[in-house]
Amino acid sequence: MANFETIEVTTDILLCGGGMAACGAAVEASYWANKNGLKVTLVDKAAMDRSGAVAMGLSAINQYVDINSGNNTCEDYVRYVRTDLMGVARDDLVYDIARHVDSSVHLFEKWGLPIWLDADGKYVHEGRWQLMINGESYKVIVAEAAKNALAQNGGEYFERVFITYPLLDGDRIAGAVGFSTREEKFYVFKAKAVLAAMGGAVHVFKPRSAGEGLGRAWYPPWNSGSSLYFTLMAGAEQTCQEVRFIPVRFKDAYGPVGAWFLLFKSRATNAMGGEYMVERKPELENWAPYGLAKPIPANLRNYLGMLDEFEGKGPIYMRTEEAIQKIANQYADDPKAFKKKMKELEAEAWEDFLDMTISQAILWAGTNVQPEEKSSEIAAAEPYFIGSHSGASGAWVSGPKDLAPADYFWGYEYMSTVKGLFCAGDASGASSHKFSSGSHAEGRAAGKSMVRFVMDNNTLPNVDAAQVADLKAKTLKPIDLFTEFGGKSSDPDINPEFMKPKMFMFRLQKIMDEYAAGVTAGFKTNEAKLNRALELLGWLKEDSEKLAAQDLHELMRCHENIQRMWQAETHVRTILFRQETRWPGYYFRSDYPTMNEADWKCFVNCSFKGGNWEFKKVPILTIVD
Amino acid sequence: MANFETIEVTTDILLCGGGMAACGAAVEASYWANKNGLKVTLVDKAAMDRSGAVAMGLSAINQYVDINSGNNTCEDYVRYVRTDLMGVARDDLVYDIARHVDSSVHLFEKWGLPIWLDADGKYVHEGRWQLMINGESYKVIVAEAAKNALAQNGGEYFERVFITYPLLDGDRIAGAVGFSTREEKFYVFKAKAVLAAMGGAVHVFKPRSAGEGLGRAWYPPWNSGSSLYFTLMAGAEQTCQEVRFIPVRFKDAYGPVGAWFLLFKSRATNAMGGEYMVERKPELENWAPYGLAKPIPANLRNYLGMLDEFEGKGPIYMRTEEAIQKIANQYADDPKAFKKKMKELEAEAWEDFLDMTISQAILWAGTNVQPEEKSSEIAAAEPYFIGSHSGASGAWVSGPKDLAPADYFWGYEYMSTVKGLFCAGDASGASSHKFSSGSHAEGRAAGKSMVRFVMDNNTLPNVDAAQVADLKAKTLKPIDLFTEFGGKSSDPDINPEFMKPKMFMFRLQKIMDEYAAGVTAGFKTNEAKLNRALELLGWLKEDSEKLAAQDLHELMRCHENIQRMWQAETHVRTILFRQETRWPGYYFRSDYPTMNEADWKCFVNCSFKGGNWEFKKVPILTIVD
Amino acid sequence: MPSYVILEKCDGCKGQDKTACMYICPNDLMVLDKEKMKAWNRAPEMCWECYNCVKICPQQAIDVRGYADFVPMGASVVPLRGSEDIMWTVKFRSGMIKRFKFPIRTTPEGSAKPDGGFGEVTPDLASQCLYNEPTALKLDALPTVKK
Amino acid sequence: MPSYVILEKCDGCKGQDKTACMYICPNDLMVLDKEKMKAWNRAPEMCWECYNCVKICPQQAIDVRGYADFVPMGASVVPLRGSEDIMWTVKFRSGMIKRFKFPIRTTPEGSAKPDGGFGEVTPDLASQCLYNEPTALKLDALPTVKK
Ligand SMILES: Cc1cc2c(cc1C)N(S(=O)(=O)O)[C@@H]1C(=O)NC(=O)N=C1N2C[C@H](O)[C@H](O)[C@H](O)COP(=O)(O)OP(=O)(O)OC[C@H]1O[C@@H](n2cnc3c(N)ncnc32)[C@H](O)[C@@H]1O
Ligand SMILES: Cc1cc2c(cc1C)N(S(=O)(=O)O)[C@@H]1C(=O)NC(=O)N=C1N2C[C@H](O)[C@H](O)[C@H](O)COP(=O)(O)OP(=O)(O)OC[C@H]1O[C@@H](n2cnc3c(N)ncnc32)[C@H](O)[C@@H]1O
Ligand SMILES: Nc1ncnc2c1ncn2[C@@H]1O[C@H](COP(=O)(O)O)[C@@H](O)[C@H]1O
Ligand SMILES: Nc1ncnc2c1ncn2[C@@H]1O[C@H](COP(=O)(O)O)[C@@H](O)[C@H]1O
Ligand SMILES: Nc1ncnc2c1ncn2[C@@H]1O[C@H](COP(=O)(O)O)[C@@H](O)[C@H]1O
Ligand code: SF4
Ligand code: SF4
Ligand code: SF4
Ligand code: SF4
Ligand code: NA
Repeated sequence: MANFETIEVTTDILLCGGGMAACGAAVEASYWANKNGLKVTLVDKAAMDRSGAVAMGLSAINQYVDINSGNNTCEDYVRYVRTDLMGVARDDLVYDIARHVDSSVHLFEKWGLPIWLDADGKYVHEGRWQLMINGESYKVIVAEAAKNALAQNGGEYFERVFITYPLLDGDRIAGAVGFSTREEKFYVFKAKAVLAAMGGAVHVFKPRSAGEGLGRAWYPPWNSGSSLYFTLMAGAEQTCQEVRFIPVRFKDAYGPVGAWFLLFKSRATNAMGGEYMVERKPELENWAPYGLAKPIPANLRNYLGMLDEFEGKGPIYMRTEEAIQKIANQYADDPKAFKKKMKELEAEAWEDFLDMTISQAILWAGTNVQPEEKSSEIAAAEPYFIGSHSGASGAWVSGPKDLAPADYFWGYEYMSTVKGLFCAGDASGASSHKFSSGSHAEGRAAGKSMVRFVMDNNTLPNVDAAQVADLKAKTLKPIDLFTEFGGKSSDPDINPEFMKPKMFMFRLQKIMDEYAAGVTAGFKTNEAKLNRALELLGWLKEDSEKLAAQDLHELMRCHENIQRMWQAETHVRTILFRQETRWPGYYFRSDYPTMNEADWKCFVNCSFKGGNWEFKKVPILTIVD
Repeated sequence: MANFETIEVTTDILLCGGGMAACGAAVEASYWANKNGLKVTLVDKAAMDRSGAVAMGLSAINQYVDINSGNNTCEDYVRYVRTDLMGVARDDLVYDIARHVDSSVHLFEKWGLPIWLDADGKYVHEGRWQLMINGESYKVIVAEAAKNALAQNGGEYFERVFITYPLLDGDRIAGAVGFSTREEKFYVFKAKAVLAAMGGAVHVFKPRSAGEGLGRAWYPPWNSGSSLYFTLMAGAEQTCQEVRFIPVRFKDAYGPVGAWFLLFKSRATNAMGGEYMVERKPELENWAPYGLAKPIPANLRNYLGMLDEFEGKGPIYMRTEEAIQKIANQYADDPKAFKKKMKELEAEAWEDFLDMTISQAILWAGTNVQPEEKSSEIAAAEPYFIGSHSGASGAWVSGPKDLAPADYFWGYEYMSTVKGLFCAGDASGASSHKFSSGSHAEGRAAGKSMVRFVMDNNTLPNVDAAQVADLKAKTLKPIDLFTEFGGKSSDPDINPEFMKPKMFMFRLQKIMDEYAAGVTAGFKTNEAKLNRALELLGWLKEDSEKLAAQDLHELMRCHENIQRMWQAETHVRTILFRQETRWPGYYFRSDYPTMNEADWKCFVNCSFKGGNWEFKKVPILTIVD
Repeated sequence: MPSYVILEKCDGCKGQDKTACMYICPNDLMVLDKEKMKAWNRAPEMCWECYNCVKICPQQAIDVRGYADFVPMGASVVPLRGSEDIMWTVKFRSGMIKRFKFPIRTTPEGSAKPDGGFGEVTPDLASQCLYNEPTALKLDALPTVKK
Repeated sequence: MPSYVILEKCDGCKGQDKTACMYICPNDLMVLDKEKMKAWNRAPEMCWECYNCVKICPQQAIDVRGYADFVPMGASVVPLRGSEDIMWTVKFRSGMIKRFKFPIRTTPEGSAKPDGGFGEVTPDLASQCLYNEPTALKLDALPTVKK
């Protein structure tokens, strides 16, 4: 076996991930840890300054409830989210995040994040729940506060350490293992409580660009389903693993549309000039009551546009020129004010991309597009797993004591069904629309809850040396395989004895694309296709034992793709179990093309234990009407 | 400029390409050249033994009219082809090839090709027009006869010389230029008559596999549209450039289906067990009279299956197990005979792939498929340009004196609208279903016609030195660009000053896939999409000036992709011009979803001259009723 | 596409163990070629064009050439990131140039106080309030529902 | 996938200028690394798995590993091509082995006579018959239509 030094780190609280949720957890947990003599340790595969989904920056904060203004309540937010998810959401979790999110936003502002202010010094709203920001350094700022909090605690953070497997002590979490992508070191983290906050998953489905543009998925290529894999392997129950997210975005470079639809109030029209949101309105009645709500759920907005695409009425254009002219025309009488407004709108339009999707700015420049003059195409992306956004996949976690129905409460909010294993952000399920700010808030709440758990369970779990040795061997196996067989073939990537991670990923993506309702399949699937996907994934899983790595970077790629594969299988099994089409626009079960409130208005939960999958329906219990 | 030696070769007859058609031409032209003191020269980008579409071998001869048996006439074949192409075909050309094809097949047999014989020593027919062969060495044998013929003539053949541009003397062809992919040599071929027989085009559209499986298109990755590019640049009129071919094949590895459908009489059924050819029969009435003919045109067979796919009823299975059992069951009473028949059928099934699509055999083995036990999926491939098969794209050529309507005759059969430039195989249009044997026969007929032309025009055209210098510079420019700028960037493939051919190809394929009715677009397009395609292709064409090559191999890749790009533009402009859906199953114009016999039962011809495209409708004149 | 290193400008971060670009790339793509003392992007097809390497490079030695498979050539988008602002220079394919300047933060680097200055408000581990709530919420009390 | 060279077996065609695999590949993929004296496939993703390099290699040093993006591992399909027959050994993922043998040609290599032995039948350049027709057609006359 490859000769990697083993580094043991013992801590009280282990935060896996360094994104929005983990940074929130670091801030809150460090405070309570200080008070209680505990140590907090954070592990990130990248550099916290620029890790996770917010690495590039963001141009909006998508969850701000603004309770203080009196305009909105947590109840309003719960109703919004539940409807947006076609009735399937955890009121208690959504409510809890909603009641904490405003303080995260206020913290961001204090830490230095420029939030747009209007003439009265009030936040500029993009939409009812969204705030405009100058967010280039959003993640830098949030990470800075987290690092400062850890420093105050005397805690540690490890960057460039990739978490591979959970450590367990019976039914309790005991830590995590991983390896450094910089030095030949294997890490063993022993802890009393562990937070999984390693984001969602991308590149499970085949992206729309196949060449060097492969990396230009909407969701960043570096989040590979670590949260799902880690919690699933620990035995944690999962929920809503069928609820992928398909964002409609500016075509090819995936620039955000929120500012255009909400702030600039742009229309989207098809090749014939028709407006699918108007022309196809009657279709929404088939999805009542959700289809009749305002705002129309994200998947149904997608769906109406897809119907145009299926009929060959695409492209669909974001009418940027029309929207900008309409706003500027309010100043039509004053040429100077008009010109100034136009300049302002132009800068806002470009900033929206430059803050978070610079590629889209390059694409505009490369095709000589000035948004005030020319429309741009929008299109549905491939599916992603991002439970913090408009998807819902993640672990099934306890709600807070004061909010959760009894069946949703087992002692510590955000704790999964595994003792001591907490989840936040994309890692926890059925609490969509938390976005960057809500994920941070949820992380904070989980951080406090973890300390509460540790104070009640203040013993270091037992870690079996054989378990560690086994996980070390599993972690390093790809290096060993390459060392053993690499010299046989003229090509380091082509060898009958092993598979390299890149081609493994292509194989996975093709299976999902074609059989599990990806782009090429028009987002459609059925029982026969799903069963074929499982057959193909079964072979892929066997072949994953033959993943090989030439260096530390490739070793990471191997493990990332194992995680993606499990995310894929979990997803396929869940959409197979749910015999219904509930989220048209995200996916269609052609064999069950309609919504079935009688049988399927429920969560689908699953777990993988002792080599067996278990699926069940779980009732939806509401706390807000 | 790169310092390539210029090699001048003067000949009477120049054959560009070394595939089925060129090999036929070599055999026939050499004979007449010998008699008349002329020299024949053949140029192939690869090794003739294994070049072109037949490089791997074939398991069937798809055109054998079998006139001698009295069962079929040339008239029968004309009716079959014309109907299969939804009424759009050149009777005179199809007839001419049909009357020569049997002699090509008889030659193949004499040369050593094993054609299956039945107990009576008669050819085994796969279908009415198709013969079963042991075709592993088909191309080796055909090339051997061609080389022997050239040797008898004292002619030459050049392998590993890639033809880039035609040489012209006013409105007459004067030769061709190209370069060696083995040595730094630029070739100038001067000739009195030139045959373009450089095959069809693949990788114009995005293939279904994006990783290393990219090369596994149905059509071989080495035919890049050289015929279209060469003849278009020479000013030759093109026809049927909208008539792409989409083969339905065994999924992923593209194994042939002909033997299964015709010889084994297999059914194809969908995920629900339904048979689209039966269930969707009424749809065929919308495409009468063609839809009501037997056999049902290839595009309509595709179409019915696609309707299942669009509705989410896929996968579609070739019921191999059922078909084999059905045949073997005729021997059910005799266990020994049954076993023998099963073994025989098994070997036939595997040979069908091993002779021509070995990948499909690997896929069967890799998924533990034994065809006598388990069905395999079939699926529509991406579009290709192969006028010799069930597509029809190619140059507009003169018919033979005794068959051609006056408007289709200008002196020499298979001569394009450019004096002295002949075309055969995939290079000539509107004469589909010639396949390997018919392409060879057409090459032979063209070979004779060329000698006739040279005897009537026995002067060496004038070749302007400036034209040659300019073409040399254009040919070598990619090398120069890399030499000048390659050192600036850390990555030989990423540089703001140039584009490498591989990414250029991805860009082209994405445009075609999404806007010109490729796989992702469900084979649908409309005017807005086609115009967007033209806008994007326009920029691509400008950027083609910046293609860069690191070595001779990449230089070839650069030129291949320039050719693909022009094939793409020609196709897009032609489907834009034809405001109709005539070949559903090949492509759909969503804005003109029906067939329009009144306005569009005609050829669409085009040419590119002096920087301008010209499009016109050309009447279909029949010679057989 | 993806980022590439302008060989002339890169000094390998003067041979430090950890170059700035290697330090920052969220996808672990940037590597230092120690023989040439130049950095390079080892897997451009996994690059998100997040520009973090571009923004951090002290030599401005990294540029991005828009993904070849859908961006026509000739455009460039170049940032210059200071401690308060970022300035973008956008060059169109047509040659047209636009410049934009946006604020990036309102406080000095490093100064973020974990409690945001709201202080320790609810030092009770059992409470549903987080430690600087409800003050940080700008509310008097944490909302809840009557069950 | 695509073809790869088994390093142990390849002898670089003994350093000849033109190796067998380079000579035959229709897509110009095989290249000889002259330092290592081993051949390699320079662009596996452009390989058609046509097996021509495999069949021609005198050392049986080339194998094909089914395209990774859709073929599960473990299978192999290995040809042995003689002058009259080809023998295929198909190994399934399951380990099962099947062998098939098929004829490839009925005549000695090199012997193909251009006229197929039908002779010079119609030596008239103006005729629509090709030079060995109508005999080679096994007909008395070339078919035509009455216009
Ligand atoms: C991808 C994306 C996301 C958004 C947006 C655009 C785009 C293009 N937009 S809009 O355009 O849609 O509008 C947003 C916007 O403007 N406003 C907003 O509030 N949120 C948006 N999001 C959503 C938020 O970004 C998202 O909700 C939160 O970031 C979720 O937070 P969290 O759950 O913590 O995930 P993370 O990605 O931030 O962090 C993950 C961390 O895990 C690390 N990691 C992962 N695997 C690991 C492993 N194996 N070992 C160790 N570490 C390991 C990562 O490095 C990272 O630190
Ligand atoms: C791709 C393919 C094709 C077929 C099939 C399966 C598959 C997978 N099947 S079934 O499964 O569908 O059934 C067939 C079958 O079983 N039976 C049959 O008769 N025909 C089949 N075809 C059709 C025939 O192959 C086809 O009709 C003929 O080959 C056409 O002949 P021709 O037009 O000569 O093309 P070519 O590909 O053979 O030769 C092209 C030559 O040009 C060279 N070349 C190309 N560019 C050049 C350049 N720039 N410079 C110099 N040389 C340059 C090539 O090297 C080659 O020599
Ligand atoms: N057309 C719309 N109607 C309502 N909400 C929208 C619309 N488009 C975007 N949003 C919301 O705006 C935010 C940002 O949008 P996006 O850029 O699509 O992620 C998210 O909260 C979306 O749910
Ligand atoms: N179902 C079918 N009906 C009629 N002809 C077919 C059918 N399938 C294949 N063919 C013909 O059989 C030959 C080989 O088929 P393919 O393998 O599809 O190229 C071609 O001539 C096809 O047109
Ligand atoms: N400094 C570098 N810059 C760009 N590409 C490189 C560099 N070093 C290696 N590569 C590429 O990375 C691949 C593997 O290289 P190596 O690790 O040197 O075998 C090859 O395709 C090289 O072209
Ligand atoms: S940060 Fe800049 S100077 Fe430093 S190694 Fe990277 S590219 Fe070179
Ligand atoms: S642009 Fe971003 S993803 Fe690409 S190399 Fe630079 S830091 Fe890495
Ligand atoms: S033909 Fe075989 S032995 Fe010769 S160079 Fe190629 S792989 Fe090596
Ligand atoms: S299998 Fe065919 S295409 Fe692939 S390298 Fe060998 S000869 Fe070339
Ligand atoms: Na912004």
